[in-house]
Amino acid sequence: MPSRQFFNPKMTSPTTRNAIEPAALRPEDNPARDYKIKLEAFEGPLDLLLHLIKRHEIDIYDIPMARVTAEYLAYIQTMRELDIDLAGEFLVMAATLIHIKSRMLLPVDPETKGENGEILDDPRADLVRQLLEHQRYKAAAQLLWSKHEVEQGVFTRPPLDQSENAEISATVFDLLETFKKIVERRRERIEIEIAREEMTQAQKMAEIRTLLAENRSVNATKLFENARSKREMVCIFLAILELLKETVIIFRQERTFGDILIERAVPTRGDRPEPTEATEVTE
Amino acid sequence: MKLEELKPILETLIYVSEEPLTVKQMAELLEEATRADIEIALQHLQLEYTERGSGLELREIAGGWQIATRPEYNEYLRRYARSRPSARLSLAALETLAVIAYKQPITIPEILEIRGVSSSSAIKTLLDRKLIVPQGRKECVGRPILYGTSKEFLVQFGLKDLTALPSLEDLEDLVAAT
Amino acid sequence: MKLEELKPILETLIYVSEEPLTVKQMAELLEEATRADIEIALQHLQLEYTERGSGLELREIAGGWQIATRPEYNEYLRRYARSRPSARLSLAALETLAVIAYKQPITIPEILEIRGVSSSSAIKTLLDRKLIVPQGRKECVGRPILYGTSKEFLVQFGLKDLTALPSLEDLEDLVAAT
Repeated sequence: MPSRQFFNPKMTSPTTRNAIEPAALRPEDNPARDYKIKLEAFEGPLDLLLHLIKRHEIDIYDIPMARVTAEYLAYIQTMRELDIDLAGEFLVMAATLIHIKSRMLLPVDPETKGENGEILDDPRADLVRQLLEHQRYKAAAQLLWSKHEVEQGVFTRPPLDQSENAEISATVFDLLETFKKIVERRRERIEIEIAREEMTQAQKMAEIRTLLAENRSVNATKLFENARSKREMVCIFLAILELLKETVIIFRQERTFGDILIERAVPTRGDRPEPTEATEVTE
Repeated sequence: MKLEELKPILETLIYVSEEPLTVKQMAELLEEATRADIEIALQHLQLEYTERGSGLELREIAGGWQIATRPEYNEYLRRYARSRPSARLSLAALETLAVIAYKQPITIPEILEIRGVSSSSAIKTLLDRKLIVPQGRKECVGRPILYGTSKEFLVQFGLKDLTALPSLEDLEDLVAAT
Repeated sequence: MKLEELKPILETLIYVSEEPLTVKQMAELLEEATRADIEIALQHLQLEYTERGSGLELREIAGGWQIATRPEYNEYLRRYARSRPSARLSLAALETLAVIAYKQPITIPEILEIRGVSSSSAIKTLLDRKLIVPQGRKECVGRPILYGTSKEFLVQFGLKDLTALPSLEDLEDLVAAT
């Protein structure tokens, strides 16, 4: 950016500023509602600034900081009053504007003046560069939009092969997304399995209690033999262990290597089990 | 509507149509033209395709009109079909490839465990397409083969090396700020 | 191979190809023809399409060749094809795309810096629509992903290649004119 495009910031001297600010604080007599409609259209702080600059036909290379800052702050204030969610970027820009404005009030260091008296390190330089760049990309977006519109009217041959087993043209992000989905699916699957197993173990405990309420003893081997799956066997095993722990049942073996029988535990005096749900069933 | 105006319109309509387009359909789309107009325009258009020695032809088929390649060029079409690059994958293959890419080196049982479904045919596809390669064996029961992605995988997905694969954090970075 | 033989062959190949076909691909399919032969034949063919006032055109897009309808016939086509479901891009997405198109490869923090607002959701949209693709990582702290425009971007915006975009200086004039 050639520095000669920046001018001496005299026009923002305190006297000039005072003349402008009161007006700027109430930029228009429009009711607050008008702001809302406009404000929502601003993509960000740069957009809002560009709007202010255009509306007042300000020379972008010589922005009157006091006036623009005041207007910018007035907009922000209105946004707040209207409870519009204010992106953090708007506040950052407000701080930047105030900072630039205050720097411009400082006397200019003669060292930083060029041959023709122009300011070499104009505090606005960065902002102007940003605004210009933003403007260019807005134009580029406009251009892309119109190209896209034209392309919407261009049609090509429909796919000849519309088979069911359509293949996907994949990118690395598809790989990542797919992987993420698989991991989530797996987590859900495991949770379901755990839930199912817990339910089954509880069911098996209830079944054994019912059997013992009806019979004096139950043949453990038979219980396992009747299991329909490995998982069910595991559940029965866990159920028996749990009932043993709760001393609801005892094991009895009539002879070595004989079948193991499950019987109700008879609570002995002084060694009475906790009054659990299980004891209620056995009694 | 004049013949010269009608011809290009009919040509585009037939071109974009998935099924042979009937004269009746064309007449409905173009209130400005009669069925007779359309018939004549189609005859002209068909003749033009033939006369300019195009590789394509306008032909009447199954009661409708369509643009198709001339049979005499089938040999070249076969060549084309054989040459098709293949970064295109079925969903099963894509899923399996994703698991291998992120968990390599990995065995088939481990892939099964993660995907929850058998992946053998997908693995075959991926091996055929040279997207994955065996990378030795795992020192455990059965010594199953370990698979990893190939150089071809990097080429097809435009990756410099495996560290260029986007990570779950990269994805979160994207979502986080929104 | 003679020009007159080559033209219809190229026409059929381009017709059957689902994606714009590059001269390189054509040359690989036709050992009988040099790349220069192919280039010349394509120029002739393109001119023929224009001269006979076809509703179709042979055009160069995304680095390849494609047969497509001419934009001026979109009215009739929209009636028939009920226009492709074209979810329009938001202004934020378009602006982000513009920054990426001109500054690629570029990282998310750099985009934020230029646009002055967070662009993550726009980037997510662009990735979903496959208009941009990751292009490796920047060798700096955090090794952030670099993004660039995709082939699909060129296709959807009717661009031959990235040089078909007007320069930023030309854009300056565009701004001045508005």
